[in-house]
Amino acid sequence: MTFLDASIFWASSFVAIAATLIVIISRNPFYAVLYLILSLFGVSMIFYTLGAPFLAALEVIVYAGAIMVLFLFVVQMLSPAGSPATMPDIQRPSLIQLIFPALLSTILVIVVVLALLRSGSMVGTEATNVVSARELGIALFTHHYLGVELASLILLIGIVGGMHLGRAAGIQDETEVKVALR
Amino acid sequence: MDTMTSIYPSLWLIPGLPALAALLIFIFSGSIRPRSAGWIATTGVAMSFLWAIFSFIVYNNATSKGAVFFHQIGWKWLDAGFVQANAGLLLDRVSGIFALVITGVGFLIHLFSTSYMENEEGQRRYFGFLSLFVASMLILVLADNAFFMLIGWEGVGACSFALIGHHYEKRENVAAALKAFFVTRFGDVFLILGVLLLAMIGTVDFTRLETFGLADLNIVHPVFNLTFGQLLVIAGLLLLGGAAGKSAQLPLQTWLPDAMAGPTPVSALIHAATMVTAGVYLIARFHIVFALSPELMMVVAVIGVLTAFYGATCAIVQTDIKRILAFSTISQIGFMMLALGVGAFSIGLFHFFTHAFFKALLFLAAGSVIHALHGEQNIFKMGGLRKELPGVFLATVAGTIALAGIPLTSGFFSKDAILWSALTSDRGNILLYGVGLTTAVLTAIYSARLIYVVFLGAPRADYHLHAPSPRQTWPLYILAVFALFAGFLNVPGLLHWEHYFQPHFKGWASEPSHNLTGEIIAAAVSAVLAVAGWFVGSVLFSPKRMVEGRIIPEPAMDPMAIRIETASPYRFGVANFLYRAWDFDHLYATLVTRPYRKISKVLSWTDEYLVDGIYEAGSVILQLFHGFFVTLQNGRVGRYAAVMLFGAALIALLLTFFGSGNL
Amino acid sequence: MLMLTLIIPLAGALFVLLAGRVNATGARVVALISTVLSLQVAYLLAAQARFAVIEVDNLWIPSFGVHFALQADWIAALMVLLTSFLSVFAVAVSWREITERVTSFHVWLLILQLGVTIVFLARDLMLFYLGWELMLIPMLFLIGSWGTGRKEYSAFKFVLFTFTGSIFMLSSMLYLYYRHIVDTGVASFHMDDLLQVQLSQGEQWWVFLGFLIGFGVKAPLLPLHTWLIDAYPNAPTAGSLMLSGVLSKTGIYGLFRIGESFAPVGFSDFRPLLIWLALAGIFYGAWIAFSQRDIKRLIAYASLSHVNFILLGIFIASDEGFKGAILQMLCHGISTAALFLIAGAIQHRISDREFDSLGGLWRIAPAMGAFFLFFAFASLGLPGTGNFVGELYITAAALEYHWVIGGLTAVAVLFAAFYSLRLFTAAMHGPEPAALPNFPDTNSRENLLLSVLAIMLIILGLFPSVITAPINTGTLPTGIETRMRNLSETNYSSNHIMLSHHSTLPITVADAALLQEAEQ
Amino acid sequence: MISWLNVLPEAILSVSAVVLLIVSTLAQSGPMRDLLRWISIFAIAAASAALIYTSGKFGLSVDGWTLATPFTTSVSLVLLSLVAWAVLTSPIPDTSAGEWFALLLFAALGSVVLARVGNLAALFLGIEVLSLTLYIMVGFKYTSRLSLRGGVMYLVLAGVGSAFLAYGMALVYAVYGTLSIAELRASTEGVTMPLIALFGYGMFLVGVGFKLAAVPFHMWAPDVYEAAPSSAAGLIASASKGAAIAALLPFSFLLNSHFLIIAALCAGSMIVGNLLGLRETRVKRILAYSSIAHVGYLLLGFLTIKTELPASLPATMTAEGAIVFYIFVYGISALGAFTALGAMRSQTVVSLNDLHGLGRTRPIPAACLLLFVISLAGLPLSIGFWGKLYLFSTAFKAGFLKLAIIGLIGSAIGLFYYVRIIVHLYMVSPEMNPRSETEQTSSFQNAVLIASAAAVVIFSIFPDMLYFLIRGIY
Amino acid sequence: MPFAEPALVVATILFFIGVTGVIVRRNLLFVLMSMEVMLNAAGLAFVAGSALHGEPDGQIFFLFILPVAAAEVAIGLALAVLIYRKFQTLDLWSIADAAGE
Repeated sequence: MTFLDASIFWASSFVAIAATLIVIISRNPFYAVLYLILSLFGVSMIFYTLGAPFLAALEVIVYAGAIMVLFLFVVQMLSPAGSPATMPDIQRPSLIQLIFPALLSTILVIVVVLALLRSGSMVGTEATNVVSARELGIALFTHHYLGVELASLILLIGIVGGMHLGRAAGIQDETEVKVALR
Repeated sequence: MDTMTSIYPSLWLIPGLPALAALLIFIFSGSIRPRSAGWIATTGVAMSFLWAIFSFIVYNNATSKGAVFFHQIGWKWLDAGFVQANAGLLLDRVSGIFALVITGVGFLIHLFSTSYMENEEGQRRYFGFLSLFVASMLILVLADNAFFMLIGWEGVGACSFALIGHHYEKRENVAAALKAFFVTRFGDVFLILGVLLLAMIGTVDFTRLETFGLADLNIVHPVFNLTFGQLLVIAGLLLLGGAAGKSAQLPLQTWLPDAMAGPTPVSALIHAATMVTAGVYLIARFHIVFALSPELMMVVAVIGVLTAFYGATCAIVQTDIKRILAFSTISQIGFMMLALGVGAFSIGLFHFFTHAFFKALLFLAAGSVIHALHGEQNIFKMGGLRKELPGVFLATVAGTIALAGIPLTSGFFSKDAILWSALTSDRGNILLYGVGLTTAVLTAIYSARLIYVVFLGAPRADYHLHAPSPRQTWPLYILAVFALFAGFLNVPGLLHWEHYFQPHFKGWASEPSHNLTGEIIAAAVSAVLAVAGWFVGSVLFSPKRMVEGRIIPEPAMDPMAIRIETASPYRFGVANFLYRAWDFDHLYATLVTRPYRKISKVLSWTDEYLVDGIYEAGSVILQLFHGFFVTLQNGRVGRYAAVMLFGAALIALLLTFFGSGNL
Repeated sequence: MLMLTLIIPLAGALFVLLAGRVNATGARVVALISTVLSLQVAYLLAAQARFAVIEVDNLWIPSFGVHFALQADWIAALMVLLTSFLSVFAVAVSWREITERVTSFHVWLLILQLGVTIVFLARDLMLFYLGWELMLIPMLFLIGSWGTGRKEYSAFKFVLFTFTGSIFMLSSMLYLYYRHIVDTGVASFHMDDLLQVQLSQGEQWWVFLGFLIGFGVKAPLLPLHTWLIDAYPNAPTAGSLMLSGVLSKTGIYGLFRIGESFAPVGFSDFRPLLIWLALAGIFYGAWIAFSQRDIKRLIAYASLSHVNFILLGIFIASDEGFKGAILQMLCHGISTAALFLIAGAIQHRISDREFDSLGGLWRIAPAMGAFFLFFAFASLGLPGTGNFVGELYITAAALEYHWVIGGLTAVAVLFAAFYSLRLFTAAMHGPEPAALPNFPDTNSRENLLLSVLAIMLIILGLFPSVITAPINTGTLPTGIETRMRNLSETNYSSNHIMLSHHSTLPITVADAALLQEAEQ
Repeated sequence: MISWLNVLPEAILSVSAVVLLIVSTLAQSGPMRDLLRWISIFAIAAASAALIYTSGKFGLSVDGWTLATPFTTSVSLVLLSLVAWAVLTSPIPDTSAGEWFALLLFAALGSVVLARVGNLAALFLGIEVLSLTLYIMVGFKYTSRLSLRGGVMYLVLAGVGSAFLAYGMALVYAVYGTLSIAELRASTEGVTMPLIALFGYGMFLVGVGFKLAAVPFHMWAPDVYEAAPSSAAGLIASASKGAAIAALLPFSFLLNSHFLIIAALCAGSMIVGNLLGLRETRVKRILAYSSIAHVGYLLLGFLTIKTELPASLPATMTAEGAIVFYIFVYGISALGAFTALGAMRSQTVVSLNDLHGLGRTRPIPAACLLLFVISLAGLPLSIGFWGKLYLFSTAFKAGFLKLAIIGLIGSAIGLFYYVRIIVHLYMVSPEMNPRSETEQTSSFQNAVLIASAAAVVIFSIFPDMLYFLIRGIY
Repeated sequence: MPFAEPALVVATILFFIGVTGVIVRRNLLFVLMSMEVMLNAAGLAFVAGSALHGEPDGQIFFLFILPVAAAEVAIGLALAVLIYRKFQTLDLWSIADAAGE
């Protein structure tokens, strides 16, 4: 445990939390996506400090690189006249709306913190090893291949869904389309 | 056990024949002519009469061989716990006399009705119920136990209801029918309780009633915690309640005057000769129960004499011919009760016997008059009918003098005997005698009033007379003969009525004194008073006075305009009070009828809104909850997620505070 | 025989469905044949059950301990007889009244009959409950589809009340089941098994309360009766007839066959309260009936009053009380059925049943008037009809139980007279209505039906022992059994104290004749 | 490679889904489209055969991902049969038929994975397979605004639910360091759970509760059910719910630590679910509320799992048995009700008034709906009665009297809205119906409806037969 | 690793920020983003758990969360596009209040 490690951890944690907070209160979807990407970077750094460098990479590549880009596309697509800041119906959540969920969330967070404090160290000796990509790969394809299979199917389902719903996206006049499904 | 009885006439035929007639009429009412109904009914009753005579003769022959009664058990009827009863018939002296009168008078009235009802509507219904009534009445008197008797007892009530309401198009007739049924039914509640009580502590089998006399009155009953003697008094009072209801005794007499709404022959048969004397029969039947306690007997006597007085006072001021007779009936049954109450059971029955004839006669005669006058019942609209209806007039005179107790008529013999017993029997006293005698005088007065106002003097209205047919007059003559001469049945040495009943009532009857001189003096007193009463009546209501319009008591309005529902037709308060029959109706309306209606309405409301309201309120509460939960469902994702978060927080808090402990 | 009582309605329902494809009359005829057949079977069953208890017992659902156990003792057989008897009438009265969806009407009717029959015969609690719930849906349809007035509301109310009640009943049953498993480790719903369960007093209270609510709703016991006031009047005639004639009996039957059997202590602890409740019900129903202005509502309240009479008998359940109650169950079934039949006939003719639009009908409908009068009298307990005997027995039992209760019971009889005759006079007496539509008298079918009912009542009134004599205490709850024996015995013994039966009696004519012959 | 055989059912289902997608490109229209239905049925049948073949032979397989005990096999079979039923009765959409049937097969796959779950990851992935499938199915009718709205609502909320699930699992994993349910069970035995694990399981229950639509995680149900096509709604109510409760079954050790929570969910569902339906006027929403209530009954059964029963009782009387039975009974009734409703009214919003007189104009689907509703209400002569009775008697056997009575009272309240459906269906004349036109159903669909309605009645007379069919076919 | 437990707390905070976002945001895009945050936070918690025990299962679980998140977003965004087309808005409140059909 070095100071560097600690400072990286705490700094990235702060970044992640702060960026996420901004995401949920921001008005501009464009900025929100960017802040979310920032938050994901923060989480990625935490992964790194937790000894999961492979996941840290994946986080950036898949989350930030793929999913968030998808978001950006859609934001772009749906923004009138290409300017997302002017989307009329996006409002910042008011304080009154925030109070109830924030209160409950705070309670829950406090419960978790208390629980962690009370239980002390959960594991006698904390492991210090870094799980490498190789280890991960071996575990994945020896013990968890069914999971891989299912995960791939989930993506397939996503594709099927996208395909079906996307079919409608290209059609302007819906009265021509008869989706006779009861 | 009764294989032997088959050699004796079957008693079942006596009620069976009229019942059969009624059944035929009802079943074929759609296909027979109205007139045939009358003949079927009359034939049924006539045959029943003949069979009753035959049975009675056979029975009397058997009594000479030592038998006490004639008992035929049909089948085991009731069988549960202490409620044990056969369906069986019993012919003895009491039921024999009753059966004879019922069938005999019944036959005459049926005959009369065939003419009286000739052009009326609903003849089949009329005769059906009339026959059914006779059958029920016969079961009432012939039943061998009190439970079976109840069939007849209620049966006659039901027929009475149907017949009073025969002309149901008028609401007041219906009201009268209902009143009659309800009041008697009120009495029946007591009767049923009394019978049940007796059955519980002893027996209500008429052949075994004597065993009451053998019981120890001081034993304490385990269920009621009262002594046997006390229980008997209670049972007797309950029976008396039933008897008072049926026999229109105080305080349940109010229904009888109203019951005159029925056709007149019905009044003659049911409300004069037979049904209303059922109470007399009941007490005579249960004489042992009554005789076992002097207090009970005194109650019977007092009620009887008071009712007699009450009826006579009311009769004096009535203007409706049938109401006069109705009050007279109340009064006369009061005399019978007086006789029973002083222990002169056989005399009571004797008065029933004579009364049946002369009162039936009077009613039928009144019916003839009403029939002839096309339904007019106000006596002040009559007058001078002697010339128009001579036969009816003569018959009525015979009836009224018997009613008034003019010497040597049947009424004289029976009433005098009652008064004598009231004076001299162990249970009698001078007070009873005095009131009885006063009543006798009043009786003579209103009897005379009836004759003078209705038949003598000049006609007071235009008549379009409708001459009675022979079928109407002959029954009158036959009854008149009995009314005049039936009294000789109780002349010592000739056919001694009291002696005949001696084996039945045995020592339970209280013998009046047999002091011959005293008897003669008393007879003379009553004879003189009866004649005097008649004289007073003839003076007060002489045709001359009537012509001058000086009617006593003095009316406050045109006498011809007096109607039944008129509240105060006279100048004098007392007269009005009497006219309104001592205001009993008003009293009961205030005390019973109106509150009952009110309670019923209030409860109805309560049920609809309060009791059901509880459930409705429950459903409203559920709906409120429903409303609360549904308002949460507004279709907004944020709200739904918030509820989820709330649930999660709840789970977290529960876990934090309760840990893994099970509650 | 037992199975036939169930198979015939079921098969009948199927055949009605088939026949309904042809035409409506076909459905009616098949339904009639089916009910008449089941009446015949029920008669044969009763004839056998009179002498011996008939039983069928098969394990039905082993995983659950449910037995297909039927038992017909005399009382059960009587109730089945009443059910099938009234079912015939239900079909017959609907002959002209029901013109829409005739097939389904009769199918529901037969299913209803099936359910009721199961209830009366079941010797297994779950089978009983099954039959109990089986009555719900048919009745829902009968009222809701073919009823009048606020029919859907009434149907709803009926179903919800009954079902809610039966929830409590089911809780009690399941509790018994649970206790039986705890005690013996064997799962069974068979009543004979569950009767072995020994419950503490507290448990019995709760169990009995559950049963009481379940059965009390159906009977109905005060204050669970409010559904009745809507359901009876608004049901079609056949529905009212089955509701009042049969379904209310299932509640009463369950109360003593199940409620008392399984929680005798609970029953006896609640008994004084229940007796007062029943008495209150008698008065309550009778008093309210008096001020009703709707024929069927009046009959409904009257029925409430009468049913509480029966309940009183059941609660007291001495020899007289129990016999009276059984007898009254039959007679009330018949007389109320007849009254509903007449009310239905009137309603069918003038589409109205308010007093205001009635009156003076006797003249134009003499036969109907005569029957109406007879059944009004029967309903007030006129001697000669079975109702009298039933009420007399119950009054006797009440008197024996306590003189106050006996006195009040006797007074209640009076109020029956008030509303019964008011009902009759309001409809039949009075001036003829000025503008009356065509009002035909009862036709020959109705005459036949009413005559049969009247004759039945008279037979029951004159020969009540036909019903009461074979009542065999062997199959009844022990509580009733002992009470029937004990109270009767105290009575007879008290009788012996008071009077000696063998004292010198007057001799009868027959005796005299014998004596004379002996002398000669 | 014995352990490979163990995933044969899953493999068959996924491979056939892919095959179906390929075939569908060739069979876009015409009679070939019926082929898709039969391929699906064939796939499900083959998967069932594989399930039966593998049942109990290999024990834990694939490192604890699936658990092929006889019990899980029977649960899987029940769920597969429900999906098969949906496949049989589902109308074939004009476009995207291949996708539709592929999605149904994916739903079957998810159900089987959940029924045989042996591992937290399998649980998560199974639920996700099922959920993603259902999002698409709910939003399948993309021309309908309501459908899209429901789809997106389900997507968001189910995402939140899955996140809760994953988060809870993560906390549990953080405590115990294992994903295997068996190991988790072993590690809780006789040990007090640390609060963080309690909390983790609590969040896990939130996720499962969401899938079950247990109160207070039920909010989505009415909107989604209403938006979804009938078959999809039926699947959400039956297979998805059944799979979720089946996935919960291995976690019976939670009854030691989370009894109160589960009991609260159970009682809340039974009461609130029934209360919600009380005055609802839209039929599909009524069925949704009813499904909430039924989750309560199922949870009541779940609560009793740990109870020791006397050894002399037949093995069939276990709580697990009651639950499986009920999954089938409720599933078939709910599916049937939705399908019968869809057969009469195809529009998205069906109000009670739209049902007026259908009992007369469409007697066959109406009668089927009647029977299914009776079964849902738990009235006799329907298997619903026995299902409910199994559950409640189990609760009584376990001594949970209060909960059982709450449930019974709840079902009494619930009767109100079931009866309302019946009343509107049968007791109002057709003239009162605001819509005169009705749908036409294929005779095939009718036949399936009639057959299953008949099964509802026939099995109610022989409930044990059904029970042994479910539990003892292999 | 020493940061495992703090990382759990961070994951928790992120998770509940995500929940709050889902609750308070009215725009579908933001709601979807919040959902991503939640899933991501769950993944973080798994990785923290994995670090705590030094074994790969948790990380593998994160690998499973990834495609799930991707698939959800894919379908979610597809729906978003359709909804925008239908309702001319992504405001979930307006969508909820809009008349059906």
